[in-house]
Order: sequence, then C-alpha cells, then structure tokens
Amino acid sequence: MDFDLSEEQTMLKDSVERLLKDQYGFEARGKYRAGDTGFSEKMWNQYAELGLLALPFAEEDGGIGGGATETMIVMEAFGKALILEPFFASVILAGGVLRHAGNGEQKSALIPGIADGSLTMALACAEPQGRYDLFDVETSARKNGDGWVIDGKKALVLHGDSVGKLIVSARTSGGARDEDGISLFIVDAGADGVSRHGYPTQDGLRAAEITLQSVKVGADALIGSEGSAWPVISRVADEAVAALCAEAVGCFEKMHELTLEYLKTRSQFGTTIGSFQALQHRAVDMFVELEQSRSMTMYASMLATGDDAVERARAVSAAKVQIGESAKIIGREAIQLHGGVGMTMEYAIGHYFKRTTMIDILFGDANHHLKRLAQMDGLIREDA
Amino acid sequence: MDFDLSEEQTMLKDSVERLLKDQYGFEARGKYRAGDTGFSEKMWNQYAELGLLALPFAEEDGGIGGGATETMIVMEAFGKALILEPFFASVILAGGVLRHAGNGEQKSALIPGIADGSLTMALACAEPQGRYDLFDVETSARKNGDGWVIDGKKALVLHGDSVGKLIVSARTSGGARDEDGISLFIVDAGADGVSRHGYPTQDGLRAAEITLQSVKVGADALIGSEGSAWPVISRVADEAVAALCAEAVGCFEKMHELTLEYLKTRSQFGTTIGSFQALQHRAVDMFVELEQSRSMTMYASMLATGDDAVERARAVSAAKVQIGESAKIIGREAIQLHGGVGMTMEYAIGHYFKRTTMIDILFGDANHHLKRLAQMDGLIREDA
Amino acid sequence: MDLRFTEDELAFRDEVRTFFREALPPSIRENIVAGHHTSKEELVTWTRILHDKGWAVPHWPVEHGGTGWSPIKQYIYLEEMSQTPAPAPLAFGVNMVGPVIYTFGNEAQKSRFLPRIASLEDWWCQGFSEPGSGSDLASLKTRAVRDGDEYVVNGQKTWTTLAQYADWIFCLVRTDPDARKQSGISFLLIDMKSPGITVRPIQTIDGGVEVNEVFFDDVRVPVENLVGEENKGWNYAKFLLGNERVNIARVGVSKERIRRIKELAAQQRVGGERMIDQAEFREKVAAVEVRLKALEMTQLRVLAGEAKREKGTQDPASSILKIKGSEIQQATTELLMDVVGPYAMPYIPEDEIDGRNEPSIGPDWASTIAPAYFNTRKVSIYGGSNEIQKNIIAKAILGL
Amino acid sequence: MDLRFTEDELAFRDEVRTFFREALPPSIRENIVAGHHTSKEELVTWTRILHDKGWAVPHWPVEHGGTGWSPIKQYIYLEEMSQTPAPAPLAFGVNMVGPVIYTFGNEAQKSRFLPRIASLEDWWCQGFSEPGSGSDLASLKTRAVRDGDEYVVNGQKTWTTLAQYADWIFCLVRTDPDARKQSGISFLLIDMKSPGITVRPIQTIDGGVEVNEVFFDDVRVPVENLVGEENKGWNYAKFLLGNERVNIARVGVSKERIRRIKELAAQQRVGGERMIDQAEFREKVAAVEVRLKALEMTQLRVLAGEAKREKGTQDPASSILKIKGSEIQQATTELLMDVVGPYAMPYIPEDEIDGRNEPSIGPDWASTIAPAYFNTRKVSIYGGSNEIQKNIIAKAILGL
Repeated sequence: MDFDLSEEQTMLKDSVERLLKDQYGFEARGKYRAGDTGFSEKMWNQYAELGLLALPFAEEDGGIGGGATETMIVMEAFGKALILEPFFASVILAGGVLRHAGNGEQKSALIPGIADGSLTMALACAEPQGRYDLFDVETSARKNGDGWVIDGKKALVLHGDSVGKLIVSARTSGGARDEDGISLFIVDAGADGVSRHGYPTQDGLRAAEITLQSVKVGADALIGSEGSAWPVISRVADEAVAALCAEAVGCFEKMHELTLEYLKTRSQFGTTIGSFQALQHRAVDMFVELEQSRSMTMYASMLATGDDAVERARAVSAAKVQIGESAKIIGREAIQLHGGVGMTMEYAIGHYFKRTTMIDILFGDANHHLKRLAQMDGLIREDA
Repeated sequence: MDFDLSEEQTMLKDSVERLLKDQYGFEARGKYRAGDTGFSEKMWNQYAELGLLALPFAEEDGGIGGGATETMIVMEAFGKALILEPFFASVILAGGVLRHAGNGEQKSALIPGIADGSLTMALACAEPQGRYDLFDVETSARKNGDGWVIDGKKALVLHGDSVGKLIVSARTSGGARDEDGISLFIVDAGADGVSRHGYPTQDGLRAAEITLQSVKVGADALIGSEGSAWPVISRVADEAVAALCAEAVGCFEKMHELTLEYLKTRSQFGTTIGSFQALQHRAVDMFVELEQSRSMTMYASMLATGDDAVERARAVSAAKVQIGESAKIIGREAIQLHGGVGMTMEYAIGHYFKRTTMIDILFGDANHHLKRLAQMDGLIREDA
Repeated sequence: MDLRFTEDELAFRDEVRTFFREALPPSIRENIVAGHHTSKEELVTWTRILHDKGWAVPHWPVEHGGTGWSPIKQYIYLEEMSQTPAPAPLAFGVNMVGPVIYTFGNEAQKSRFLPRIASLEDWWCQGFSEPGSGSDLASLKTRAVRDGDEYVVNGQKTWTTLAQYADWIFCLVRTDPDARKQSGISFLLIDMKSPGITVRPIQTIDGGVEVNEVFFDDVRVPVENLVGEENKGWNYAKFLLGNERVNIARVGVSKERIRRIKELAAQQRVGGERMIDQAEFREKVAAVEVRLKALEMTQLRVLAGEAKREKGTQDPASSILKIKGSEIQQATTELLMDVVGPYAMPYIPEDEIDGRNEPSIGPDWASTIAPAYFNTRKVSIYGGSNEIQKNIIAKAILGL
Repeated sequence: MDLRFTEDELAFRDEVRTFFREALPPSIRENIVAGHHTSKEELVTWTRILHDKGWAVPHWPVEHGGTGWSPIKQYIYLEEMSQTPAPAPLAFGVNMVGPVIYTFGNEAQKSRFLPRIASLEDWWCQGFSEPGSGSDLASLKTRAVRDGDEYVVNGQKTWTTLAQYADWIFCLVRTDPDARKQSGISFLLIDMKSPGITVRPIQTIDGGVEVNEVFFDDVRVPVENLVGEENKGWNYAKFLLGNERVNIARVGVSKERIRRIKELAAQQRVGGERMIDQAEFREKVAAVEVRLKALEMTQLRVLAGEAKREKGTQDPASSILKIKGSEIQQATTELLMDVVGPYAMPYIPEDEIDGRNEPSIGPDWASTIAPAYFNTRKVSIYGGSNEIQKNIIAKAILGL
C-alpha cells in the first residue's frame, strides 16, 4: 500500500495546476463560458498539448497509458478550476467506451483525434424515462442490410450540442429494462435524422437532448458485439463516477479554501468572523468532509479499474454516496459562512456549490448509489 | 385555540410539582429504588391523597374526570422527578382499558382501588415475538364452561412483578397477527398458573415476563366483547404514547436545566465552559428540541383522546417520532456537555438519559412510528 | 388548554379559504405552483383584490385598515393564503415599514403613506444591509447630513430585494458619526425617484435578480421623511426586525411544498415503482412533516402568547421559528431535488420559461427545482442569520 | 500511488488472521461477540499467547521486543485482532506508558518495566484526569513534594480505567506550584500497593465499574520512578496523548460490530419480514459503512504519512480519526438499538449474565446492547473530547 505520487505523477499534477492557475481564473472562466460552445477552444488545445486528452489511452492506440491515479489528478485539478471543456464527455466517457470495447479500426480512427483535441465525442446513454438506470433503453436499432437504423430519444447528453461524434446506446433485442440486448453505435453528430437540442446546465456547462429519427449507420458503427454493451456501459459509468468524485474533491478543496479565506478576512463586531468558535467548528466539519471525500475518492479510483464488477460497483457507489453527502454539507456550510455574498454569481463560491450539486446528480445521486450499495449487501460482509 | 391552563389545572401542576420537589430529590429516589418493589409506597399513597390516581377516571366511576391536559401536566411533572411508581402502568394503561371498555361491574370493582392506591394493575399486551406489534398475540384463551383458560407468554409487562391484578390480551380466534379475534381478560396476579419473572429495566424501573399456564378465569373476567379488543388496545396505546411524550418532555426540561447549570458553573481554561460559543449553540439546539417536543406533545395529547382512530394514530406517531429524535439529540448533547461526570450514576443526568432512551422504546420507537405515519400518508395530505 | 380551532375559527378558515380560491386569478396560482416568481403586475392585482375585500393589512390597527382579528385568525389567514397558494403581500410595505409608520411616525406620514402601502400604490423596499455590515447591522456607514430642510444621503445599501420595482425605500442612515454604533442611526423614508439613486441588480445563484445594490450619491431627502426622532432609528429597526421574525417560519409555504412533493413523487418512477411507494422516500418526507407540525404548534404557542406580552416586545422563542422554519424550507427543497432526479440539470432562464417557445426539457415542472434549492440557501442567512438567532437564544433565554 | 495491499501485506494479513483464529481461546472470543467485558484473566491469557509468539508489542523498538513491522503491517495486525474479535492489548501499558518509558525513561526504568509491560505481568493504569481538570488537563492539582529520595504525593485522580486490577499507575503530578500551568508538571510511576492509595470505583451509566477515583494520601514514591526530567512531564504527556489518538479510530471494532448488526438483523422480524430485508434499514447500515470505509482510508493515509514525519510529532489530521471514529462507534450502537427493539429494556448486571442461573430475558444477546449504547457515549468525551479535537484542527490545520 502506497499513497505517494510517482515523480511523473507529481509533474503531471504540477503542470496542469500551473496551467489552470495562470489561465483559468474566475474572470477568464466567465469569458470562456460566454463563447459559442460555452468553453474555451484555446484551453482545449492546451490540454491537448499537455497530453491530457491522450492520458488514459494505451500507448499503442496513440495515448499515454495513464491509469486511475493520473485521471484522478487531472479531474481534481479540473474541479479546482471549475473547467468548462468537454474532457469528461469526450475523454472519460466516449473515450472510455472506445478503450474498453472499440475494435482496432475504431480505435485508430477515433482515438488520435480525441487525443489531439481535433475530435470531441459524447456518450448518449441516458434516456428521458430512465432516470439513473442506463439499462433503461427504449431507443431501438434495427438491422438494415449490413448496417442499422436507429430511432429514439437520448437525454442529458453532456456537451452533446458541440461534439463531432456520438456514441449512442440502443436496444437491439430484449425488453425495455433488460440489461441484455443493448448495443453501442458510433453516430456522426451531423448525420441525417440526428437533431440536437442544446442547453446550458445549472452549473454553467452544456448538454443536449438528442432525437434520432431513422438514423442510418454502417456495420462498422457497432462497438463490440451486438446486444452485449451493458458490461461496457456499466464499467465506463463506474470509471466515470470515480472521475467525478475526483472533480468534486477539487471543488471541495477550493470551497474550503475560499471559505477559510473569507473567515479570516471578513470583519464583523470588530473582529474577523473566523474568531468565533461556532464558525471555527463548522469550518472543521467542512475540513473533515473534504478529507473523508478525498479518502473515498482514492479508494474508488483504485477499485474502479478492477475487473471484478461487483467489487468495483460497491466501491464506486460508496464513494458517490460520500461525495453526495459531503457536497450537501460542504455546500451548505460554504454558502452559510459566506453569508449574503455566497448567494451571488459575483463570488466564486456559489459556482462551486452549483457544480458539486450537479456532480451529485450525474450518473446517480447519493440516494441511488446508497440503494445500489445496500442491494449489494454493503461494504462489510462475513467474508470482507 | 387556547394554550392557557385553567385555574384548576394550574393548581394541579403546582401541587404535584411541589410534592415532588420536596420529597423526590435525587437521593430520595435512590432510596426508593433500593426498596422491595423498586418504588415508594409512601409516595404512592401521597399521589392517591392528591387525587392523582383518580385523575383520568369519570366522576361516576369514582374518579375526578380529568382530561388529556391533566394527564399531560402530571406526566410531565413525573418526568421531571423521574418517578418510579406504577402510575403509568396502573392508571394510564390498565386504567385506560377499564375506562374505555370495562363494564359497570368491572369499573366499580376495580377503579376505586386504583384510585385510592390500594390496588395496582398492569397491562400485559406485548409478547416476546411481537416486537412493537400489539396485535401479534399468540397467547390463547379457550372457553371453559362459563369461563376461560388462558395459555401463553406476555413480555415486558411494566411493573408486572408487583401489581395485584393484570389485564391480559389473548387470542380467542383468528391467526397470529390478526387484529380481529383478540380479547382482554382481568387476571389475578396470584392466580394458579401465573408465573412472573420480574427484573429491573435499564432506567431503574421494574418489569416482568409473565407466563400463563392453564390459567382459569370466570366469564366476568372478559373485558368488552369477545374478539374485539384491538380497537381498545390501540386506543389505550395511543393515549399511553401521548402520556409518555409528556413524561419525556418533563425529562428533557430537567436535562436542559441540569446542563445549563453545569455550563454556568463548570470552569475550564480559566472560564466557565458556558462562555464557549460552540457549546452555547449546542445548548440552543437542546432548547429548540425541548420546545419542539413540548409542542408536539400538546398536539398529540389533544388528538389522542379524539374518536377518529386514524387522526389519533397520525398525531401520536408523529409525536413519538419527535420525542424519539429529541431524546437522541438532547441525550447526546446533555452527556457530552457534562463530560465525564455525565457518564456516571452519581450525577442525575445519566439517569434521565437512560429513562428517555427507554421512553423511545416503549410502545414503539421512532423508526416504528415513522413507518406507521408514512404508511398512513403522513400529516399533510391533499385534504389536510 | 384546547389546541383545536374553535367553531368560530373553523368558520373563519372556511371563509378565507373559499374567498382565496374564488378570488385569485388562476394564472397567478398556476405560476406559483410551477415554482415561478410572482411578477409585479400579479402582486399588484392580487393586493388590490384583497384591498377591495378589506383584507390587505389585517394585522394593522383598525383605524388604518386593519381587521381587528385575533392573532390566531391572522395566522389562519396567512396560512390559508400560502396554501392556496396565493402570493404573499409585499412584506416591505405591510409588515415592515407600515407598522413602523403607524407606531412611530407622525400623523402626516401616517395619512400620506399608509393607505398607499395597503393598496400597493407604493412599492417599498428595504435599505438596511450594507456590504460591510451583514450580521453586524449597526456598523452601517451610509451617511445623512442635515442641510437646511433636507438630509443629504451618501452611501450604499445591498441585498435590497425587488428594488427594481420600488417607489420608496426605507433606510437606516448614520446621522451622528460620533455617537456609539447604535446611537447615531436614523430611519429615513426616501423616494426612489430622487436624483442620485442608482440601482444595480445582483444576480443570485439561482439565476434570478431578486436583489440589488442601491447607491446614494448626494441624494436630498426632506426632513419630513424622518421617522420618529433623529438618532433613534435603531429602536425602530429592532421593532421592525422583531416583526419580521414572526412570519418567518413559513409553515404554510412548507406545507404546500410538501403536498407538491407528494404529488410529483406519485408521477416519478424509480426502478419500476412509483417514488411515493418507496418506504425510504415516504419516511424521509414524513420525518420533515413531523418537524413541520412541531414548528406549527410552536408558532401558535408564540402567537397565543403575544397578547400577553408588552406591546412591541418579542418572545425570544420566536428565534426558534426562524431557525427551524429555515431548516425545514431547505429540507423541502432537498426533497424536491430527490424527486426530480437528473432533470434538475437543465438551466432555463425564467423569462424563457414564461415565453414557452421551446418544448420543456424533461418534465415541465423540472426546471424551477434546482433554482429553488439554490435560492433557499438564503433563508438561513437573511433576517438575522441562524447563527445570530442562536446567539440571541443563548443570551436572552438561556442566560449564557 | 497504489492503495491495494501488496502481495507481502496480503500474505501477512493471512498469517496474522490464521494465527489469531487458531490461538485465541474460543470462550474469550464468544464473550466479546456477546458484548461482555473481557476479564483480567482473559486478557492476561491472551497477552501471554501473543507474547510467546513475539507479537505482544509489535510497534515497540526491536530491542525492546518490537517486530520492526511497517506502520501498514501494524495496522493490519490491529485490524485483524479486533475483527477476530480478540481482546485489545492493555493500552495503558503497551501504547501509553511503554512508549514514554522507552522514549524518555532511563536504562534502569527500561529494563525494569518494559518486559513486564509486554508480558502483562504488570497491569498499568493512567493517572491524568482530575475532578477539576477534564479538557483543561494542565490545570491538574495533585502535588508531589520532594523529601530526600522520595516524592510525597497528595491529591486525587479520576476516570482511572481498570485501576482495580492495576499494579502500577503513571501519573501527572505538580512538582512546581509556582510555575505556569504546563511547566511545573512531572511524570511519575507509582506502585499501586504503596500505602496511602485508595481506589474508589465509579459506577457508569451502563451499570459497569470500568473507571475509578484514585486518592493519594502522603504516598511516598522513590525519585527513581520519575520519568525524564522534573517539571518536563507535560511534554511526555503530549507525546503519550498523540500516540493515543492514532489507535482511536477503532475501525476494526466498528467493522466487526457492523457484521454483528447484519447477523442479528437477519434474525429479527419486523412486521413479518426480516429486518435485514427492509430497504430503509439496509440503507441506514450502508450509510454507516460508507463513513467507516472513508475513515479507514483516512487512517491509512495518516499511517503512511507517519514515516515522513518528525519522530514524536503528530499529524493534526489524526484528530479527524478521533472525531469520525467516535461518531461511527456511536452510530453502530444506535443501529444495535434499532435491531434489538423492546428487549433492550431489561437490565441484567454482567455478573448475573456470566453466572447464567436464570434463563435470559428476550434473545440471549439482547442484554448487553443498551449498556453498549450508554457506554459508547464516552468515546466522544475521553482522550480529548471531540470539541477539543475541533479546536485543535481549527488552530493547527486551518489557522483560525
């Protein structure tokens, strides 16, 4: 057991943090957000130059071969800076599907573009009626000669309005909520029959509702084998949750830091408010939550890449529960200790609060994951 | 709507509080507890003299005709003094059954004795397998000529080891967990076939496990009509919960008072610990819980005597949830703010903590009542 | 003691309930149910309806338009209104400056301002907080210097709710810079059309622009607009803040929201069953209902005790109402977040919702829920933060 | 970074697990599972077994009987022990006074005391707290006055756990009454058989007599029993309290208790179904498991960082371990209360349970649960109350 970062990992952490510190201040972020795509192309290219977009891909596929720790480092730094770019959508989600299930051709066609930033992709795996159940797939894909015709509606596709390509889950057999019978397809975002309704999300990012009407794709669009995408989707979702936890930890760190700063400088009743013991103890509560969240994120990051699907799911759900609870506590205390200014868009703290609230929702909120964990008999069992 | 006590009610409150203040201090209580029955016969007689034991009974039955408010006043005072006598068992529980379902003969045979203190009674309505479900009755009563033969085990009969008579629930028809088919019988505690295993409870009171083996009673032992005791039991249980809530409020008041006293006198780091803001805010949390509990107890006391069984059950369960939660919070803070001495039997606070913990358990804990309330669609509905 | 409503009170409840249901324009009600802000026009419309009925300011003295109802009836009136649900009357006028004027103002002020407050011909806003003075209100810096028959006001106020609609603002200003903190403060009524006033909206984290900064640059205010005595403004402010606390439990609002939660949870399916049928969820809601019922009873106890208290003094127990009331409001918005699930994510500015040019994203009730959750963080901050309330209880009730 | 155990660590875990399971007398294990206190005889038996294996004091320096294991292995060892479950070694000896003696004691003290601590030939207890000095430990008043080759000790200690069994007590005593608070304190080792020592048991709210008051009436202590320098005792005490904090998370104990909760909940029926099958209950338990796993990882992070810290200093983050560890222990006893239901009520003194003359009342595991719930209130009080821990974090980490 070893908690230290390697030399390379330390360098990675330093370089990404330095880049964001220099170019991703609160004001710069506001400008990036006001642009067309809702993020900064310039920053996106710099991530590519730093190798961040190539990070999780294998070297033979044109990537850098980073692991769970590297993803955690980058996502935490991105959380601290509250970045707007589609790293999570393109590299973690769509990239994750390609890594785990893409064939040689698909990888060589797509990964280099993702890794150099020229191609962005999104994963369209949720549906309006499905809530957090990604196996609830009503979108259908029917055989059409060699290829397929896809019809259906996909919900809350992160960055779905700006990406070049989509990976779409569709049912090729089975009933509406069966785990079997789901397939994944690569679909050009501009293909005939694809209509995208983009919108901002509460945290200032972007998403889209996507309708597919008789969308035709070739045989080469199918990822993996027909009807057996569920293990891939659930694995990518688990890895995605671990990455989101790391992003949340970055946010929490910053929220704690901003709140401490405020406590130390805001003066009331002739003294800084940080001298009031009741507020000190609440800042401690925030700190404890931050450290507990950090611990659980390390744990989940490590287990999310394992091959035992049940162990992975337990660890990931446990971490998401911790993050969701901490998001409530840290968010509540951060806003309360800031007082009125915490309620405004003019201070950074509220933006972090909104992002962490959305992270709780992404890929299942704390209630969902607590239920999932309890159904798997929890973390502590006779044999564990 | 009127929150004021009448002149008579104020007098009742003053006289019972004065009696207990004079004769039920912490040390006196310790001596009463060490006696044979685990309580004070002398105090019992004084309650009788004050009319407390006659309070809830109708004037025509030899009682005083007090209502919900009077019971609340007395139970709250008893809670403050942490009394040991079988008022709740004899007057509220057994007396409640007689009031609601006893026939003229039964009332005139028993109520005068209860009211003057010469007779104590207990209600044996729970069974070992039933947890908090009082309709889970396996004890059977079979016809035997004009009378009945009773066989079974009754659990946690409050003061069951010292009372003169028991009221026993037994099944005369139906399946183990049916609400229909339960009957109530008056049984002499010394009757052949009754064996009582008495023991102290965690809060310093007494209870007994009671086994009935071929216990023969006459036709006149049946209370109400055969097989239809459930509405009576559930009504008495609801009234009992309201009374327990009032007792808890008395305990809470005293716990809050003792804790404030400690905060104002205990000195550490050169100042009284009550000057630390973090501890002040926690004393406030206790106060808020106390007042919320008091409010809910008033509410439940008022509705517990109503005739609408569902409205009554909702109000009573809601109050028990509040009391259970407050017992946890007030108990936790009271012990914590006392520090080490709070952990000892030598300080009063721990005794209150133990009693309120047991009150949470009596007639269903907070979990049980929250479930019950939720199953009845809660307090707020389209029409309410 | 009898905590049930009397026959008379029940009849009164039915009367106001019926009136509210019949008199409130349905579109206003629907907007509130959907979680939207009530517009200025809607509030004016509703206030005029109440005013015509003689119910615009029930708690005021009868000579100024009040009804003479008992505190319990006033409570029933407000509860029924928020459960209709109908818009609450504009507090800055009817609950804040109105009572200050009829209690401490002179006759000219009473006859000039009170009728226009009751009918909402004048929209009032509150100028208390400043950027440097939040919980420590008495440290305020806005100055008013006497110059002949006028005060010249310079400074800045913040968190001024709905200042964008306001005709008038009531302000605490420092008239004696040398006096100790609380002693040099006066209470001024200022016309928002006065030259030198600038209003800058502040966007809050829910995306709305409820609050504003208000800047005063050599604003000239006639001395006749001073309430009571110069340098005695702190007393009037304390009186006002005390009144504010009484209505802050928002029991009716939370009740209405819990009904809404149950209604929506009956429409949401989780893992194949209705959310409302899940024991965990039902129990979570029931736990909030218990706390809310306890709060309601505490509120009624405080109200019933009001008659016996010295005029203008506050039961310190009313601080409980603020603490628990805000906690429960926040708990209900958390439950709403639980109900809505992933469709809390899309952000749709309120003006677009009203326009309804595009189909809604997710259920049509979803878009207001995350903003409500964000916005409701404020209720434990404003009106004296919950920490300040705890300090008050510790000192005034517990003697710590 | 790799948070998985290495092959070597896994092999080690299997080794200690197997040894504990095989070497621990079954009756001792059963007593712990049933929630009973471990007797003196049982603890001595177990310690001797560990001692024979060479594992009685794994964290001590090798020259004094330690094993040279890494902090992670030491952690694995303790975790496996508490999950066996086996009795924990007597902390007052092996974790408290032992490390003080080998770090600050002289050679004579080391050779005289350390072997007898490791083998539990000497039972030690702790004389720190006094009636007037709880959280403010440095305000202690017990006096030691030098008289030739002896100190004469007068005063009173309290909360002295298991003093009734003790051969020795280590005490903080005031040797310089004129020095500022912390500066006049010395660290003395006192033979409990010395004339003038009286032990008075204190009954705690669980009904047990774990703790005692210890009175000193002209107790004469040879100066050779002074540890380190006179008036420097506060430093040694701080060192000791820091060590105490590391093991205080009690992760293994809580894990074992959660297993027990699940086992018992599978036997309890509520409303016709097994308690463990109720979603609400399962989720309540799972929520505690999440917090416990986070604590375990935090504990491991602190341990892994230990190697890099200056000898004898503490990671202030270890205060988290105390706060969360105690909260979780308390949460597990609350869950046990939920499980047992009404049969938490009967009170059966522990000596009667052991005697087993009467049939148990309710399930035979029920009688220890309420006492455990009551007793566990102490864990947020002792070893530096959670409030003190929060003060430490606020100051040392947050700079407030």
